[in-house]
Amino acid sequence: MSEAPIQHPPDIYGQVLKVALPLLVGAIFLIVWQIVVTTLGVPKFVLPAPTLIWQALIGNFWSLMGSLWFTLTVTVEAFIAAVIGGVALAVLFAQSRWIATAFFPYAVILQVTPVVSIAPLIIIWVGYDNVRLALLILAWLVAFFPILSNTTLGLRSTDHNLRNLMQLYGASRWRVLTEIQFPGALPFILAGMKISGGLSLIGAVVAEFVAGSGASTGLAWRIIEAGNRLDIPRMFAALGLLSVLGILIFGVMSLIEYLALRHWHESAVRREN
Amino acid sequence: MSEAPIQHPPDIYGQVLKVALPLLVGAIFLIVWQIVVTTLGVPKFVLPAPTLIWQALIGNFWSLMGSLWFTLTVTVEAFIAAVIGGVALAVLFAQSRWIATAFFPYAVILQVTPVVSIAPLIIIWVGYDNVRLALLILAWLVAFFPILSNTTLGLRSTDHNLRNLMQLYGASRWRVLTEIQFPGALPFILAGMKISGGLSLIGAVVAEFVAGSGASTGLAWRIIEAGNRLDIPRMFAALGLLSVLGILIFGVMSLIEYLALRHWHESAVRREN
Amino acid sequence: MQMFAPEAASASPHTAKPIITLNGVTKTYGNGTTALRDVDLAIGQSEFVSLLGPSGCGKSTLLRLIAGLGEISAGRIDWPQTAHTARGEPEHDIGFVFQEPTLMPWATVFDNVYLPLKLKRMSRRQAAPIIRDALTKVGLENFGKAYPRELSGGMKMRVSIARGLITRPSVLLMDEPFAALDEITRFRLNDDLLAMWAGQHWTVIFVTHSVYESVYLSDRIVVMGARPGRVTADIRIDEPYPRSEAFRLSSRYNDYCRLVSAALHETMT
Amino acid sequence: MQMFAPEAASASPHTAKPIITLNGVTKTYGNGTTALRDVDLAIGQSEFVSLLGPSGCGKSTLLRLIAGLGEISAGRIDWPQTAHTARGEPEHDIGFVFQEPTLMPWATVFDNVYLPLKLKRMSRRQAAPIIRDALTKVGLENFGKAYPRELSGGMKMRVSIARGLITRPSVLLMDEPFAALDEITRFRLNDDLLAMWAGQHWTVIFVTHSVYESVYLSDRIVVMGARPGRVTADIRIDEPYPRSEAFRLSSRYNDYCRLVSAALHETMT
Amino acid sequence: ADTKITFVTDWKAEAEHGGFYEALALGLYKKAGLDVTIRQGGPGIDNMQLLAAGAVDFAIGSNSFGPLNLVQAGAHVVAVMAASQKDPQCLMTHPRPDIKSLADIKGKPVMIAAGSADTFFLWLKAKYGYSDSQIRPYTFNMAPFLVNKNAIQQGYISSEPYLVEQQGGFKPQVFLFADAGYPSYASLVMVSQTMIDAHPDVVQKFVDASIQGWYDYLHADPSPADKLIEKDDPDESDGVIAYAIKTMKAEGMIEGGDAAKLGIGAMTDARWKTFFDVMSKEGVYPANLDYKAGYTLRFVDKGLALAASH
Ligand SMILES: Nc1ncnc2c1ncn2[C@@H]1O[C@H](COP(=O)(O)OP(=O)(O)OP(=O)(O)O)[C@@H](O)[C@H]1O
Ligand SMILES: Nc1ncnc2c1ncn2[C@@H]1O[C@H](COP(=O)(O)OP(=O)(O)OP(=O)(O)O)[C@@H](O)[C@H]1O
Ligand SMILES: [Mg+2]
Ligand SMILES: [Mg+2]
Repeated sequence: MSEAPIQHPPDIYGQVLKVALPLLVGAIFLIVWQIVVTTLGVPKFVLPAPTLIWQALIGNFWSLMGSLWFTLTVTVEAFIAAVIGGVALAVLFAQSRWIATAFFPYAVILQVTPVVSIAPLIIIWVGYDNVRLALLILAWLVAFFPILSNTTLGLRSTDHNLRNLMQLYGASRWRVLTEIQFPGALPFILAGMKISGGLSLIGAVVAEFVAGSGASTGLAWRIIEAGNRLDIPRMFAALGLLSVLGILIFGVMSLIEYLALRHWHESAVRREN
Repeated sequence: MSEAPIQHPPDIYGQVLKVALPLLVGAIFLIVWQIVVTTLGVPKFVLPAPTLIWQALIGNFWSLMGSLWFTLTVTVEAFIAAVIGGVALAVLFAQSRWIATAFFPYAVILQVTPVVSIAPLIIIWVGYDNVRLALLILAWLVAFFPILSNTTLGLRSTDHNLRNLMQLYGASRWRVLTEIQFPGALPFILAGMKISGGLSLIGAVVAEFVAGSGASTGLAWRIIEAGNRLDIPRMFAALGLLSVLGILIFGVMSLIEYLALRHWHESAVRREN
Repeated sequence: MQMFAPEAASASPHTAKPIITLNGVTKTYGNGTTALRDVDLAIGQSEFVSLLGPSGCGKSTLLRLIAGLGEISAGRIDWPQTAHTARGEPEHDIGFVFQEPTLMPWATVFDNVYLPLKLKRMSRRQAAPIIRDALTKVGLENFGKAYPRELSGGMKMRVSIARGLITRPSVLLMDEPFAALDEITRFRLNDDLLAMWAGQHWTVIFVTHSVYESVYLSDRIVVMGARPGRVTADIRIDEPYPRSEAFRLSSRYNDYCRLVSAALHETMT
Repeated sequence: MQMFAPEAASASPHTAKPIITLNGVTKTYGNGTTALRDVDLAIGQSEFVSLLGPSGCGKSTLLRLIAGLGEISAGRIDWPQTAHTARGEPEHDIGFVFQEPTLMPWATVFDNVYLPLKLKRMSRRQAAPIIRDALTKVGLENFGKAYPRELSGGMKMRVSIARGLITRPSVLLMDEPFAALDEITRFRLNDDLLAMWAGQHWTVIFVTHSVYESVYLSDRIVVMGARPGRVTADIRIDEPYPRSEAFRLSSRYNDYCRLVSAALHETMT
Repeated sequence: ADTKITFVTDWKAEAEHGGFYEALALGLYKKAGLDVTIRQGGPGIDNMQLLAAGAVDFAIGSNSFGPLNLVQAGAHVVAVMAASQKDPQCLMTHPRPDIKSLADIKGKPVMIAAGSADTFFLWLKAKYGYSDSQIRPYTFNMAPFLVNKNAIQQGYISSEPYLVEQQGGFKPQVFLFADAGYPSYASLVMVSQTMIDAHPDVVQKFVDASIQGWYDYLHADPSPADKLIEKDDPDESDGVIAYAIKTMKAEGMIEGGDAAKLGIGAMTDARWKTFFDVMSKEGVYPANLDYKAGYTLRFVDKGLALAASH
């Protein structure tokens, strides 16, 4: 029984197409948009043409980039906090059905409470000089639930034979968690993170809408400002940057998912029969 | 080989506890809240005592109920639309990796575009007398992504041997979908629905915040209004109703999940070894 | 009792009217493992062929390729007698019992067995007696309402067998179907299978690790060698059907078994 | 060659120094299936016990209960010689090869086999030669980097066997470990297992459907009857170890096989 | 048949819209041959965008920025009447000795709503040297203001001070921008240029009836309007409305300033120029902006319904 060693070649061709194809669709979409807007003469207050948006983007490039950076940092921090918080809570809930039963409804309350109405409380609580912290908390609130929910399901879905095996080896809860439950729950956790990535971004933006001030100058601020001035092309430029950021985050999450699951999970494995 | 027929007894005791336990925790929580607020003398416009909130609830019962009903209907409609839209899109994406690759980024754009900034566009688009439709669209936008994302993962995770089996039987795509992929994806879809249930609610509320006019009088309006008037107990009464609604939706989703999965999925089955 | 060199296999006078022919079939998986190399084989109409070989030699791979699951890296597989559908796909009526039970965990035993009939648009009511019959044959008449997770390993496999046979396919591919069963049940199912095969003119390709079982059941035994898998021996069991316990006790049976064992031994050293 | 009535089992003079005793063990699953009823059994220290019985009779259930997996509905299982941990749990050192491979799909073959050692806090570097050794024993020395989905059914089972043996547990429970393997590999692993058992004074409980295998391996065969599962025969194989191919060819071997077959037949009718 | 007009306000029904409701309630529009429907605004109704997009023809603009923003954006919408001469926007503080005027607030944290940083705050920057680093978030909830004795926040003179007295139990210091010369109008009636070009008579009738409505609301019985307001927004209590009317009268918001001579709704070129000069100096608008395209005096300043007392 001798054999060439096992090797796992990457699928570079597929990876390139994964980027090129949506770009192509995007280009077609923009062209159609441009044509429709110009031929129908849609007023730019309703829907500005892509060329106008592009001009606005170039014209305000650096201020928009600064705002993008601000929003990005809040997003990333909120996302990391959401992942840590969601997974930690899910781990706690997975330890006992009773804890989960007793406290899950409260996680739901956190999810369904509109940030706009608890923003004042949080501002009082962190002090109104700590706007950034307030934004982080609010964005976290928006983003953490999908991770909690999906991770809980994932941890509960552990192959029960593998759990038995761990029990036989006298493994501690912690080891069961790290060796079996966590890797097994990975597809679920990553799916949750894919959802939460976008929600962190939207959370950072909404938080800035409801609790932002002149000191915080993220994309939300640009959108409000442009909206107030009825500079709709600039607003769309900011929205476009937001979309690009969202797709970027999604792309990164998809890549992580692919790397983590490609060797074993049905959803990522390239099947040969 | 004769045997007592297979029977599947329900676990009533566990079901009762599932309701009683969080209620108990809730009661303790409220009592602690009451004591803290009264002993520390927290002003009622910062954090009103539960008794005050209760009075506000009773005092404004019918107007709050009317708002609750309004928000509930928008939520339910948006949720149903999100489930249908999310699953349908996921099914489309599952038909071909290329379609998924090309269009998934655009689903992400829909997710990360802040409703507040496209609210005016949608109002213009649906005609500004159709505020309710605008609310629906906005709430849908908030809610559909988790279902899309989870369902896509679920459909891709189908046991590949079962797919082979279907192929052998010459089953059509549609039958593969309904007989194998869909039931297999159910745990993922239901997890997505659990997330989206809450998001539909928050979406309905946020939509009302950003696109509501005098004609829409859901809970969001009560919250804004009470907030503006600094009638914080009333605001908390509205928030409380929102939480109750959220928990209710979550409870219903959990029940559906339990009923659908209890016989077979690791996450719901009561293991006997 | 004859033994053919593998390259003579397709030319064998016994392999009349081939229903499936494999020519130079090679299968290399994406990770570089060559599971099959240059396999030539012709399966005759209504033959009962057993496939024997060391674990990991490519038996399952071969069976899957024959069924049209997965792509062939080189060579070709033909079904010379089979009509093609409008879409150009061969229109054969294959039953496959996978090596693993491959049940739908969300469906009851009844529904799992019902699946192939459902796909043929047979109503539940029409199907019920057929399914009950099949379940009784595999000793699971009381487990129609059970879910797969409530079954023992052998019981799951029996459900899979019942499902594989329920459509009475003209070509039956079975991958170690009886490995998880006790001897008594196994013998009974062996006989049932033989009876069905004889009655319906099926073509059966049957993977097993049991030399005894292969000799008892088949009129031809193909022995495969380890990776990369290839055919190393092709042994005809020239014994009349129906076969019975008497054959099992005969010395010819023992001779055959020894012959096959020897071929197997040879292939592994 | 002796045959005990089941009720005499625990009183048998041969079952000296029991390491595990079962008294009136009954197991009823939540759906109403009684898998075991009133099972009395005593497993002696260093015994090699084979468990035979029809598919679905409760062999796997019994093994799991002995291992402490799942709750007993009635009766009790004791480990009279075993120390207890501070938390009151018996501190035995069990190896278990499940009926299904039960591998971690996200881990390579190497990492799957490493798991038990990792849990004992052995470093990867320390473990590597041990694991390589174990993989070579089951013929998978080239597959350390493969993932379970890239293996054949029998290969997966061999990984599971390697994992079960790697800690050299003092009590080894094996549930049809060799069912998916070809005869040659099976025989080799049979001999390996016997050698390890003899060298280390293990206690082995071994579920199999092969009468031949059980006679070759064990010094005691327990036959179980169908649902609700109970012990119907307890047969001692009074043959010296080490056993070899010579024993397989002896007439005593055949006599034992016939005896066990008969006991199995009886239990099923 | 009567000309159908939909008139969108800038918030839910409140006393600040009283004159329009009065005109509707008393049938003044009807008498002028107009079939007016008043639509309440709300948090999500952006009148400027609705006007710019041509989705509505008549709407209220909250301040003088609206028309100029529209001009800058290239939309053809014109302010035809300023219902309120004074913007009710103000800053509030707790009673404290160190702040006696808006100038004293320079350098201190101020809670400002997201949308306000590029409206009146620009004027505060220009006039008093405030800076962006002073801005703290205001979410239309006054709890943070009430609990923090050092807090300063924005407000509407006709509503927030009232709530502070009611809920906080103290009388805040109020600094009305208008008193310090803030040149913005408020409650501007804005109409699309196409409407003005096609039906100037309709616009004139609407303005005239609205002026009469305002006069009646302040000098006759306000209850017909109040009933409509309470019907549209049941939460609007009598106390709030009464306080608002009192404030509007006391501050001369509707009838003070130019309106005292020119009649309710008055606008002047001078006032618009002042506003534009301040804001263009701040860099809000380019100096060459044709700000005059944002308003017209054609329909007002006719001395209509001047109070007998004046
Ligand atoms: N999906 C796969 N990816 C990569 N290699 C595979 C895959 N499936 C099987 N193989 C390899 O192909 C070879 C043949 O596998 P196959 O399953 O056909 O063996 P088999 O003869 O059925 O063995 P067994 O008797 O153990 O079931 C093995 O070496 C295996 O490692
Ligand atoms: N989780 C479960 N829930 C309900 N019934 C079960 C469960 N597991 C096993 N059973 C039932 O218990 C009985 C014994 O099962 P067990 O797996 O112990 O059989 P076995 O002797 O190992 O059979 P095999 O040889 O087929 O593996 C069977 O009738 C089975 O249906
Ligand atoms: Mg195989
Ligand atoms: Mg078993």
